[in-house]
Amino acid sequence: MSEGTTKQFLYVNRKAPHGTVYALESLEVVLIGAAFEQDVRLAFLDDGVFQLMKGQDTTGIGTKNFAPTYKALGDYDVNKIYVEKESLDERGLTEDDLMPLTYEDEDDDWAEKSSIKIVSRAEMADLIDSSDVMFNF
Amino acid sequence: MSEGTTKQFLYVNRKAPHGTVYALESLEVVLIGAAFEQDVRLAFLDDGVFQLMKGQDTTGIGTKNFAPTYKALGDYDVNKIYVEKESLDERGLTEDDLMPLTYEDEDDDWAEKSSIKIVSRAEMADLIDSSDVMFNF
Amino acid sequence: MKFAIQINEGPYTHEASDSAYMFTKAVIEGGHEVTRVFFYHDGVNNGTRLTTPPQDDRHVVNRWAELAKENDLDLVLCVAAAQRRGIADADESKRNGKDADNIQEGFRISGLGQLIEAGIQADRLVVFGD
Amino acid sequence: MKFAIQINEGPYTHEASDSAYMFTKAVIEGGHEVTRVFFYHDGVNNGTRLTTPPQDDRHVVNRWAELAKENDLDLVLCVAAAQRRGIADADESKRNGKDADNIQEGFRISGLGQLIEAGIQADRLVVFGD
Amino acid sequence: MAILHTVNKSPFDKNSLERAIGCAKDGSAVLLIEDGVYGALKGASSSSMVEDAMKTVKVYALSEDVSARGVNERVMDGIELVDYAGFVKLAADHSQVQSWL
Amino acid sequence: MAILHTVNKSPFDKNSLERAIGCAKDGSAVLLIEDGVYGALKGASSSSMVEDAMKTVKVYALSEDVSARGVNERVMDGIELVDYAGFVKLAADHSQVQSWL
Repeated sequence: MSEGTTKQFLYVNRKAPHGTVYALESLEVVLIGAAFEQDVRLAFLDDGVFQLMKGQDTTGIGTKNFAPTYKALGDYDVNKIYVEKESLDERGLTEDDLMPLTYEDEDDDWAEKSSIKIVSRAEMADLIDSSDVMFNF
Repeated sequence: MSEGTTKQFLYVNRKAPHGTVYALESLEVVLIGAAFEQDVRLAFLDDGVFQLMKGQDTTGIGTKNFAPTYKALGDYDVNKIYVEKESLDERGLTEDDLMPLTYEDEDDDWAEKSSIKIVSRAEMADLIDSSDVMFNF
Repeated sequence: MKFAIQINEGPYTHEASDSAYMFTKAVIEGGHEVTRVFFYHDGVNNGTRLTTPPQDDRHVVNRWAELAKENDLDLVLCVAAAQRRGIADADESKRNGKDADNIQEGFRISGLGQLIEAGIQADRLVVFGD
Repeated sequence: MKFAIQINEGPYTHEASDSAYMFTKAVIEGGHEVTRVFFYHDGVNNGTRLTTPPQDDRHVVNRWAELAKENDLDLVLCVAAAQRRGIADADESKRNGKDADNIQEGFRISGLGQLIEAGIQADRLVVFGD
Repeated sequence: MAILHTVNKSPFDKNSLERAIGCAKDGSAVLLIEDGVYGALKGASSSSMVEDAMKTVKVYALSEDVSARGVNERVMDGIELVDYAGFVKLAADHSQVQSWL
Repeated sequence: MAILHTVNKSPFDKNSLERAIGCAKDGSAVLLIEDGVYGALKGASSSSMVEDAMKTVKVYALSEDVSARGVNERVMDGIELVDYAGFVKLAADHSQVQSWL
């Protein structure tokens, strides 16, 4: 593939936040990567779905609370966020437990739309299969 | 507990060898610890049972093969080695798959005896419960 | 009561060093004694003075050093682990023919015997790691 | 074919750096190109020249540096990860007011953009870690 | 005095919680810390295992880690939240601490 | 071209192998490396999951890691051993490499 073309990027987020640094680092790469104008998709599966939980408050553990940053992803044109349903189910969670992540659709008179799409494990497999580069976190 | 007394040491080995350094480090601590004249017991459970597999050969991965060192434990008076049966079963292993580890019993005319005792999960729980210090690897 | 603390992971990747720090502080505030903090495996990476975390983040290394200074803690880096991971004091650096050292003041490098001794002397050995 | 390699773990604790080294060597021997080796998270700890492993053990850091020299590899340490973990070159050390640096010759420090660029330019990005 | 078992791994990722429970004798305690606090979730695939354990073992979760992860409202009934001072007290009140890393 | 999935964790310790298999579409490949090679064991609690997967997915194990762990004799039929050169070839012959860390 030549350098001028656009690649399908997939950020694969499988780790819980706070216990390890990977969730924070993934956000960092996504934000920096937004400048590279690739086709960016974010996948949250396994314990990665916990990254999007509402109401995270890291005051007690003394680390930076990066959860609000997810809400800024829409402003960076990162609005294809796939969350695996089986992973939510296993953890007793539903989409209502996750932070609402939205973007303004320029093709639809800047209507505010949800960036989150709940997908099945089979769709997650398709997503991985159709990506050019996977960044694993 | 005053410093003069003897403590029940338990080395809890739960990690597979080679993928991480913990198995090697545990051996190191056991050998150094032998000089401290405490009552030493080694527990192998979960993937820790793989540490005692026969026929390990690390030539291909370029690391030191420390498996033969387990056979020297008897010479350091480390001869209480407990391997959890449920962990072996889950992995399709039996005691025959493990290196024979032996010691010479000074109370029995230096007869060569096996250091390995296969124990149940319940006995493993008792072992942990009756220890004064657990070193976790 | 006497507590010994063992830390198996370096700063920032795992929560282990943060948890150990907060636990150690709570032990002291609870009126107990911390006989030793032993940094083992990747844990030795807590003892380098070359870290520069972002301004808005905690400084894991300095935080340990300050807690040690205020409470006269014994922060020990395992020597074998430190050698493999490039943590050296002036002596180690000289002995191994290196042109620099990187240990943070407040930490010292010593052998695994210090961990075993800690296990014997302390009433509780609490391990933090991955 | 162009390969980029990412390494998330430091030397000696996890097999990741060993596996990555052997894979990188095999890529080169297979007639392919290694466009970049990116050391991320604890992986930056592969780039310190202060390590002194036991005589009978492999020298993970030197092995990378030699492979890079022989094959003109681009070994990049993530700057943000390096700052948090105390890996510094002369420039970084000076900028952050440190009195020493510890980077091994053959490695360079740069930003996360280098990882993204590697992902774009390479045909395969292969990650080794915990 | 019985043992205090600490678990710092998510039960959906690793087997540490299952192992800690398997080795926790009647009357001992399990403290969930770091990513281990996800083991406190109700309505999850791990919940029935933890509920069963709670018949013979006391289960705690570290409040600082629970809050960090935003799961306060989802902690199952019967699990007691403790802060770091409580963690120290638990460690002191039990015979020894076994960390299931 | 399908994906090459690599797994470096023991299936008795973590869920990586299960996840890799769950996301491995028909015709793709799974390569077991490092502690992941324990997933190649026959007669283990993980064996039936791997056997099932092998109906639609090709499974490989890295010979250097298999030998290091002394499990050569216990690798189940149908799993092909490859060396590092083979690993590179698999990576080149598939569309991309997904590492289930």
